[in-house]
Amino acid sequence: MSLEPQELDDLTSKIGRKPTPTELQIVAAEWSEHCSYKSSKIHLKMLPMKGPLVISEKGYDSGVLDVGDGYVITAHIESHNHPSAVEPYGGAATGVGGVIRDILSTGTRPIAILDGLRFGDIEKDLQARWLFKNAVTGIADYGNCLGIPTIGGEVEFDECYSNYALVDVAAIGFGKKKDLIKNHANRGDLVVLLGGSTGRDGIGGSQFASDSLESEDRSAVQIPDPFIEKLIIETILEARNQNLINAMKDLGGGGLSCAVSETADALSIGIEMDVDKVHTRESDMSPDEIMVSESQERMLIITNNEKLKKLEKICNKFHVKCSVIGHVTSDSMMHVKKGKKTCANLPTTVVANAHLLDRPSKKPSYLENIEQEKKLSPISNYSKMMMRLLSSPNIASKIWIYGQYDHEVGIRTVIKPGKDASVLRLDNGKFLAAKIDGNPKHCYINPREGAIGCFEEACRNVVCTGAKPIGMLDHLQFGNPENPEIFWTFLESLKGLTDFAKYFEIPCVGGKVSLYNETPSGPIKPTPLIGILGLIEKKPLHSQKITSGDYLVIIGETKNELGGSEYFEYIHKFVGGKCPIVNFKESKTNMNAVLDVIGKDFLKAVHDCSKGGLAVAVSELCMINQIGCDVSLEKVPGPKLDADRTLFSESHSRYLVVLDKKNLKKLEEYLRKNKVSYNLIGQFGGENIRFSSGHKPIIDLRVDKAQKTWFNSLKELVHG
Amino acid sequence: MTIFNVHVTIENKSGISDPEGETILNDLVLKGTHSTITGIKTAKMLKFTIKEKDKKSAKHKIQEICDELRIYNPMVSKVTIDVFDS
Amino acid sequence: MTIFNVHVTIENKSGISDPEGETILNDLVLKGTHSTITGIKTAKMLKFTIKEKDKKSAKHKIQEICDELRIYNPMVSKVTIDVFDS
Amino acid sequence: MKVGIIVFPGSNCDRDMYHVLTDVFKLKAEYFWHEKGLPKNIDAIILPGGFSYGDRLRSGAIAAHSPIINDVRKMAEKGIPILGVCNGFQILVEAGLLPGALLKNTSLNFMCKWTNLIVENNKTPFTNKLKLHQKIPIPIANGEGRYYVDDDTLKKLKRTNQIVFRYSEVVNGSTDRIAGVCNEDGNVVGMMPHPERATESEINPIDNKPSSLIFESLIKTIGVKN
Ligand SMILES: Nc1ncnc2c1ncn2[C@@H]1O[C@H](COP(=O)(O)OP(=O)(O)O)[C@@H](O)[C@H]1O
Ligand SMILES: [Mg+2]
Repeated sequence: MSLEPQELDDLTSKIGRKPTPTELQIVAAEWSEHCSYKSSKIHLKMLPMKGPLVISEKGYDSGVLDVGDGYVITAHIESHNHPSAVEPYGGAATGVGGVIRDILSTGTRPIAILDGLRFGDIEKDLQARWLFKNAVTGIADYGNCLGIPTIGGEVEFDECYSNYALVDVAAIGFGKKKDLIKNHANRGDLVVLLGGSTGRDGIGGSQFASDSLESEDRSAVQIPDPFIEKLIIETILEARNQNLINAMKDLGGGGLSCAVSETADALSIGIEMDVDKVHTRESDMSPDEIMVSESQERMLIITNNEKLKKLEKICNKFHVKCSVIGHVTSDSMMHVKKGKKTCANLPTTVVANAHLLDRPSKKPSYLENIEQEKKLSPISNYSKMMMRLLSSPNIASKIWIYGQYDHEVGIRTVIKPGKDASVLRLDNGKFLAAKIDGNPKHCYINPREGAIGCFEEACRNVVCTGAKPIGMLDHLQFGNPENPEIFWTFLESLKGLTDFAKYFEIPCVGGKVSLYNETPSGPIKPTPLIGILGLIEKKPLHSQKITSGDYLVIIGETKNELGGSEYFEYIHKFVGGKCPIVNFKESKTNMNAVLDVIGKDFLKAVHDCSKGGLAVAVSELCMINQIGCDVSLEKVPGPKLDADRTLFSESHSRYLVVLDKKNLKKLEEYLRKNKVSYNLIGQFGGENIRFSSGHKPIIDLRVDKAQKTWFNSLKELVHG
Repeated sequence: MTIFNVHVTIENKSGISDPEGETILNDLVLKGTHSTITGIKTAKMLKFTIKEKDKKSAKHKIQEICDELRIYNPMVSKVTIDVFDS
Repeated sequence: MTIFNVHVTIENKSGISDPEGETILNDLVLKGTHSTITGIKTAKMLKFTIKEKDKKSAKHKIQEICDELRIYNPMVSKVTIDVFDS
Repeated sequence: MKVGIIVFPGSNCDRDMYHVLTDVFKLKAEYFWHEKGLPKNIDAIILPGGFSYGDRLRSGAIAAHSPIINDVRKMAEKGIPILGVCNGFQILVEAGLLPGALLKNTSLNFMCKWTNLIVENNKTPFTNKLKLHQKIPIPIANGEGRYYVDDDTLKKLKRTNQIVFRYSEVVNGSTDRIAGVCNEDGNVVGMMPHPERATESEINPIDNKPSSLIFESLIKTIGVKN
């Protein structure tokens, strides 16, 4: 690990002397992109972070939202991309562990996990398949063992991730507002390191995450230990109940270096610590190694002499090791000793605040002609093509994934994965919906509109359950920020998200930036990922079984927006065209309309149109309910389009609504009055999914055959 | 062609922790009265039956399969391949 | 007292299916690339480090632990114990 | 009447079970940490699901050596109703309180899904309000849930009416589709599926009645008076 030459100069001038080797290691860890956000920090400020429900407290690693009646939820998102790309099982598993500790550090119990996954083309690429399979097992083994349900997520395969992997994990916590840890510390308080022992594994991890992936020689492998993590969770929550924790921080990237310096800086205190007091796995570790080791499953706690005994008692009960490694001072210095000898003594503000960069940006040249469409080769048999689309890894059912995750433990999961968002019940009688979404294919073609689209999609998904979006998490994943063209795509995405968040008054409650995501053949496509939390005051919309005769109504307009669609990319192998653009006003009108109508309690099901467009969304309703449907494409609202465009355009702000015939009047009355664009486009019944255009049949599929293909193809692909 | 038994042992590289071994040692073995045990490491074994012309080519073949099927990840684990007459 | 390494191999008794071994085998056989492989069985290994006066008592001690602490489930598995000088 | 819920390091369905016993069925319940002993005045014992000791070695294998298991054994001999769910079942099997073994699912994966049980023995303290061959929709969530017994034991289990639940379809490769068994006396029952995840209509999208009867059977057995 090392600092850039100008950073070394900067450090030297700030402390007025040559740094010691240990100091260099500490600062290099903390000033890495991963820990310091040096490329992104000045820009992230544009995101709206406040709102009537947001509770902000110094030193929190997760966002906190007040959900009423004295309860809060907490949320955070993290990624573990570089480690997962070389060791998918351990990388993904420790990714879960890391974000769970963020939730824990506010003093709330983690109650749900969501995962966002990206790999290369698993149809052709064995390496991608291996990464996918093992990352899913890693998440399953870790989350299942903790007894925290993984309630949903998303996954996408794209050649831009060949030989690479993005593994994002979001977590949600729940607790009483009065139990939140109010981070504070006084001189003389004790600094305690609790959890697994510190070893050589994961040394240099955060630096690793800030480099491009090239060399094979990585010591950054981390071995997951979900059993210790589970014990830590119970230990901490019991300690919280007994009010034994003054301040707390999880150890993540940068290990002790970051945890100690950031805690001290946030609380405006100093910390003096002794590396000899740290419980280590190997006896001969150097101070530098101890300070930057990223061994998992560790927490830093500030407590005091009185409380220590009780804390130790709890640790003993759970067989969790804890060591007093230092104490709080008032000099705002981070003083690291080995026995009597000083190894590092640095002002915490210097360590915790890297020099922030304002990197140059420039519109990428590839975008010049990206919207131009090529001539598509004609499709001779749409039904056959549709079957192929249903079996494509990006469209096929994700049951092979969420079926391996215990999504019910905790018995809160009222709406389970498999549809749009999942929903949890809360102790105050309300419900929380959550979903994460991304779409690098759209974001590649238009980084700004693509990012907004991910945001809207995640909102749509929670809205389909009857939830109002109350908070957003963003995870911004891009290539090398030193490349101005890449940095431009980062800024564009960020600006788009900011605009949408402000317009809809959805505060950003947490986020993460992951840069330097480069594969051997270049940067990944821009991959922002958006998580949305939605609150339901009364009750969620539980889909009812669709029966013969039920009506299908679409809300929202279908436009000529096929750029980055599955239809273009998977069927026509064409990357380009116009990416779907969210019209904010229309988006809001439709969202509010759907929420209002759900509240009236006469809908049977609501599903949004996303990947694969109208054709896939309708088919999903049919396949899940094992019933056919007749859809007339000419009735679909929007500009007049060719049948294939109406079928597969991925325009946003569209919802499919299913209802009993007798309720149509009520629905229409409401929608007309509120000037919502909608139409009755089909009726359920029979055994075939049929799309026709002016009585000309376009697609005709047997539901059972479609269902079998859609349901099993991912599993068959993975198991060969 | 002769039949050989090939044992492939997969274990974490040294320096990489083995939480399962530690739990078995601390929470099971040392809780009893078995203090002469000082360490436990877990490993996974695959026992192949293979028809090859000699031991060398059997071993070679198995190594190839382990790499190709990614039976282990060289980042974390090492393998030992032992060939026996059947 | 001497330090010994004792390897305990736990595997299914014959007659009890081993889906994992079968899956790996099918991956190979179905793909038709490695037809010289005729069987794969998986096993789990625990490598004990033990201080005992000689090999015999090391083996004896480990056998005792395996039985008493049910390191293996005799209903489905069998163990093989091999002692090595460390 | 008090139900003891035994908590091992890594148990993770203990709180769910507590909620269902107390909030849904209005029973008194108390947690017991595995290193402690059990008091005499316990009327029933439940070993909840989870990953005791991280499922290391084999699921349930290490927890089966916990000190509290000695007390559980004594209670079992006294005829006190004991239910092991999922990991609790695995522990009871490893402790020798129930016959058989639980092996890795044939899919080799963890499986979380809803399935149907068929009641095969409605004479146990946990099934006496169910009808013979009644169907119960219920979720499973396990990686090592494949119940195994050899042919002789299977014959014996059938003869002594120790098979309590079967899956209605092949789920994970269990011998004879067995999902739950009891000891010879019938007071110790183990099952892989999670009844506590299926008793509330909010959570159970299908039909909440049948699995509630598992708890109502217990109430019938031990009485409700507090
Ligand atoms: N990686 C994953 N982990 C868990 N659940 C997933 C994952 N990917 C998809 N799912 C689940 O599958 C369902 C469909 O997901 P997705 O196709 O992303 O839906 P949508 O198009 O509505 O965003 C959702 O319930 C989602 O939570
Ligand atoms: Mg959706």
